[in-house]
Amino acid sequence: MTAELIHAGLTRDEMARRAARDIPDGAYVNLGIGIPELVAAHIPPGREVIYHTENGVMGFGPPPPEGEEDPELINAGKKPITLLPGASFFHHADSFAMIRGGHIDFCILGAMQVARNGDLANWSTGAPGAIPAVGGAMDLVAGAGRIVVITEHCAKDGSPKLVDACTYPLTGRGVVARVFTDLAVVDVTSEGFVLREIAPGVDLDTVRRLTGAPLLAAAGIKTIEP
Amino acid sequence: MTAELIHAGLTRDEMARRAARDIPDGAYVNLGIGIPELVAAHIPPGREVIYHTENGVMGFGPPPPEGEEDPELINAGKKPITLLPGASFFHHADSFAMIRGGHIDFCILGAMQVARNGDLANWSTGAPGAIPAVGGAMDLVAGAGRIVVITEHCAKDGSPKLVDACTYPLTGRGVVARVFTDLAVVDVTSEGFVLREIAPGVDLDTVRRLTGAPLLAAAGIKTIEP
Amino acid sequence: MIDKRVGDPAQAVADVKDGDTVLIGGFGEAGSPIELIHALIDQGARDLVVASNNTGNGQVGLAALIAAGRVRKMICSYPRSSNSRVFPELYRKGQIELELVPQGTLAERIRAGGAGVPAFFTPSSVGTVLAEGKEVREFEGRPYVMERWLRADFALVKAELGDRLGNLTYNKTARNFGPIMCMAARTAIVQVSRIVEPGGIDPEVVVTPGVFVKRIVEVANAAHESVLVAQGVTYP
Amino acid sequence: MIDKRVGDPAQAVADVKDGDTVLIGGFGEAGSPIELIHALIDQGARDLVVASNNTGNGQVGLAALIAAGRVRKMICSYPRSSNSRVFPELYRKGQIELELVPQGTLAERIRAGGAGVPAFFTPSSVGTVLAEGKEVREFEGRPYVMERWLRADFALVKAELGDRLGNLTYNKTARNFGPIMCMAARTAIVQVSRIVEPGGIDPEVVVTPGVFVKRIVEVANAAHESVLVAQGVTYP
Repeated sequence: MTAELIHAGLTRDEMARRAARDIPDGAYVNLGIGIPELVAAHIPPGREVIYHTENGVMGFGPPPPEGEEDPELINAGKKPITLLPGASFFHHADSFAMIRGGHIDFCILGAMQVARNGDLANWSTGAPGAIPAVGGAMDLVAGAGRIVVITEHCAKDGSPKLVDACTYPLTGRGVVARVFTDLAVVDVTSEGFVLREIAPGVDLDTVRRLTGAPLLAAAGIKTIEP
Repeated sequence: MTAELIHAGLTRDEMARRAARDIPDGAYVNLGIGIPELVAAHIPPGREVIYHTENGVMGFGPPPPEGEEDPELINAGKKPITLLPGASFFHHADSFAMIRGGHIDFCILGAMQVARNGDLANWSTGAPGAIPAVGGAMDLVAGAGRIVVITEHCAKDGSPKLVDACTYPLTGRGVVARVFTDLAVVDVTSEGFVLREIAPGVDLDTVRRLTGAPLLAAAGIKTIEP
Repeated sequence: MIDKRVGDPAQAVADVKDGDTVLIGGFGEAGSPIELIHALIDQGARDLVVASNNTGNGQVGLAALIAAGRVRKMICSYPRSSNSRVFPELYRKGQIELELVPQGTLAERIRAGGAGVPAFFTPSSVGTVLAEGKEVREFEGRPYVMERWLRADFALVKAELGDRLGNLTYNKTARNFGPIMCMAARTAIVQVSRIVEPGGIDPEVVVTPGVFVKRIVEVANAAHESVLVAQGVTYP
Repeated sequence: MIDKRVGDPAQAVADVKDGDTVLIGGFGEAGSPIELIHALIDQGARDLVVASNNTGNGQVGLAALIAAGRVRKMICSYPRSSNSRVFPELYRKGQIELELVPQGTLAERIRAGGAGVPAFFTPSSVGTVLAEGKEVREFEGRPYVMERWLRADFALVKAELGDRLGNLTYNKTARNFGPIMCMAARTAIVQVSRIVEPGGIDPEVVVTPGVFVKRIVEVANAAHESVLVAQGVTYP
C-alpha cells in the first residue's frame, strides 16, 4: 500500500522543480548530491542563481556535452561541470570560508532522516561495517543561510524519514528549515512539523500516516503545482 | 666620552654589512624599518635572498629610480619598491600566515631595548601621550625562524640598549637570538649576553661599560671586518 | 539578473548608519578607497567604529573622516605616520578610542570573521601588554593568546577590475586587506578602476569571488592620497 | 641560486621516513599527484599517516599506496566512492585507522597548520559524534567546537605552472587542497605540468608563493586516475 501511495506523489524532477521555486533571484546556492542536483535545471525564468561547489568553484553551469569533459573541472559529486561567465576558482579553505562564514544563501541537501526539531541525519547509518563519509555536509548545515532538504517522504523500506528524533548519527542539530518530499512541503517550526503544501492526489491523512512525528496542518494548505 | 667611543664603532652601513653575512643563501627574509633596510644592499655575492614585506609581496627588489615610483607598489615602511622576477602578491592574512606559520627564515629588526633573556622592546616607550603603534613586529618575533636585531649599542642619551630587563613595553619574550651593534656582535644565550665579535678599535671593557647587563666574553672574540 | 553595480560612491554608502562598524582597506595609501571614504564623510554617519591598518595622512581620506569627528573608535595596528596628525591629536585629547592590534592578528581576526571562525589562538603578543586580559593557553608547550573574530557592517575597499557579479582583482600592494575585508563585512562596497563584463576576468585569477561583494562602483581615476596631501588638499 | 627543481618524482620523495605524516592533494582525481604517489610507493616508507580528502580509486595512486599497506592511518572527509574498494576492505578488517573530519574542518585545520594557528573554533560538527570528546564553547550564544591545526612532514601536490622558486598556479578544480597543503607541510613537494622561468608567472596570479614550496618536479603529461582505472591499471 505504501508503494502505491508514493507512486501518487511527485517525481524526482517535480520535487526539484518545487524546491527551485523557493530559491530567490540572486542567491548563492549549494546543491547536494542526488535529487538536489536536479534543482538547477528548474530555476524559474528571470532568476539568476549562482552555484557554489565545495571543491572550489563559484558560478558553474550544466554538465558538458559528452566528450568534452575535463577531469580537472568537476563538482563536489566528482561529476564534470562547465563554467558560466563570471565564474571563479579558489582553494578549499576559501571555499569553506564561504560556507562557514555564512556567504552561501541557500543549501539543498538530501536526507536519511529529518527530526521535528530540525535535526538532520544524512551521512551515516552508523551500522557496523559501514564506511563513514561526511564530506562537507556538516559545514554546510552549520554555515549556509537556509538549509532545506529534498527527499522521498519514506525510505525504501517504507519507514518514515520525517521523524520525532533521528536514530542515525546527526549531521547537525536544528538546522533544517523546510523539507520537500514527493508528498508534501513541510516546514520545521518551533511547534514541530507543519504541512504547507501537498502533492496532487495525496490527502493529509496519508501524509500524516507516513510521517513519523506529529504533523500540524497550516492554515490553507496548498496543492503543489508539479 | 660616550659619543667619542661610539664614533669609534661601525657606521650604519657597516653594521648592516656585518648582519648581512649571517643571512644564508636561499633565505626568506623580512627586514624591519631603519638600519635593517640597509642590509639588502650588502648580501655577499653568490647568495640569493628573497625579501618579504608584510603588506603582501614576496620577492621585491631595490627602490625604483626617481620618477618611476608606483604609489601602489610599496613596502611595509610605505616606501616604493620594485619587483624581481618570481615575485608574488598576496593579501594580508596570507602574508601573516607566512610570518606566523614559520615560513620566514630570518628577520632583522630595530630595537629600543634587548634584555639578556632575549626579550625585545621596539614599539613603544609607554610614555603618556605617545601614540602606540605596533605594526607587524609582534607577529614577526612570534613567527620568524631567527630574529636578530641591528641597533646602536646605546640610545641617543647614552643609556644602554642591551639591558638586564626591558623597561619599555615588550614586543616579545625571549625572541632575540643575536644583536648587531656599532660596537659588537652579541649573542643571547641561556647564560645571558655573550660577546662574539667586537668592532675595530673598540675594547671589551668599553663594550661592557656601555652594556646594561653582564656580558660574557666568548672564547676567541673576533674583530668585525667592516 | 544580478547586478551589484551602483552609480556613484554616494549611492554606494547611502545606508551606513550611526554606530556601524566599518572596515576600511588600504595599507598606507595603497588600496585606500579615498572616493568611498569621502562619500562617507558627505553621507554623515557618526559614532563609527573603524578598523583599518593605519589612520590616514594629511586631511583627506581616512584622516579626514577622523578629523570630521565621525569615528568613535579606531581598531588598527599602526595609527601614526609621518603625515598623520589628525588621529594623534584627537587621541591625546581623549576624543577617540584606540584598540591597538598586532597587524597579523588584525588580519587574522578579519579573515576569521569572514570564515565563520569566532576565535583562534595566536602566538603574537603573548607576554606583552596587548595580551593583557586575554585568555592564554598552551599548545604543545608554547603559550598562545585567544583572539576573537572581527566582523563588520560595512567594508570599503579599493580594487582594480570588477564585474557586475562582484568578482575582483587588485593592483599590486593595494591588495593588502581588501580580500579579507570583503569577506568579513555584511556589506562589502568596492570601488574599482574599471568594470568589465562577467568573464572579463579569468576564473583562475579572480582574487575576490563576487560572493563576498555586495556593491561595486567604478572610479576610473582614483585619487592618490600622497598626491592630495602634497597638494595640501583638505576634504571636504 | 635558489633552485627547487628536482629531476624526477623518485628524487623528490626520497627522504620520506617511516611514520611520517603526509598531506596528499586532490579532490577525487582532480589534483591528485599520481606520479608522486607512485614514487612514494616505490620508495617504500611505511606506517604513514596520510591526510587527503578521499582514499583514491581503483588500484592506482592513493588507493595503491593504501593497498600496499603503507598507510597506518587516513585522515579524510570522504573515504569512499564508486571505485574505492581498497580502503573499505582494510578498514572493515581493522587494518587501517580512520580519522573522519568534516571537509571544511579538514581544510581549516590544514590552513591553520600553515598559518601558525594551533587551534580554532568552528560550528561544524557541534552536537554530532564527530565532536565527541572535543571542547565545546559558546561565543555570542552559539556553541562551537575547538579543532587543532594539522601539520605534516610532507605534502604531495599537483599544480600547473611552477618556477625554480616554487611559485605555482593550478588548473581549475585541481587547485582544491593544494595551496593549503603546501603551507602546512615542512616539505611541500609539487609536480607541475610545466616549469617556467621566474617571472613567467605574473606576480598578480601566483596562487602559491614559492616560500611554501620546497621541491618542484616537472611531470609533463600526468596520468589521469580515471583513465588508469578504466584501463584496469594496477600499480605497481
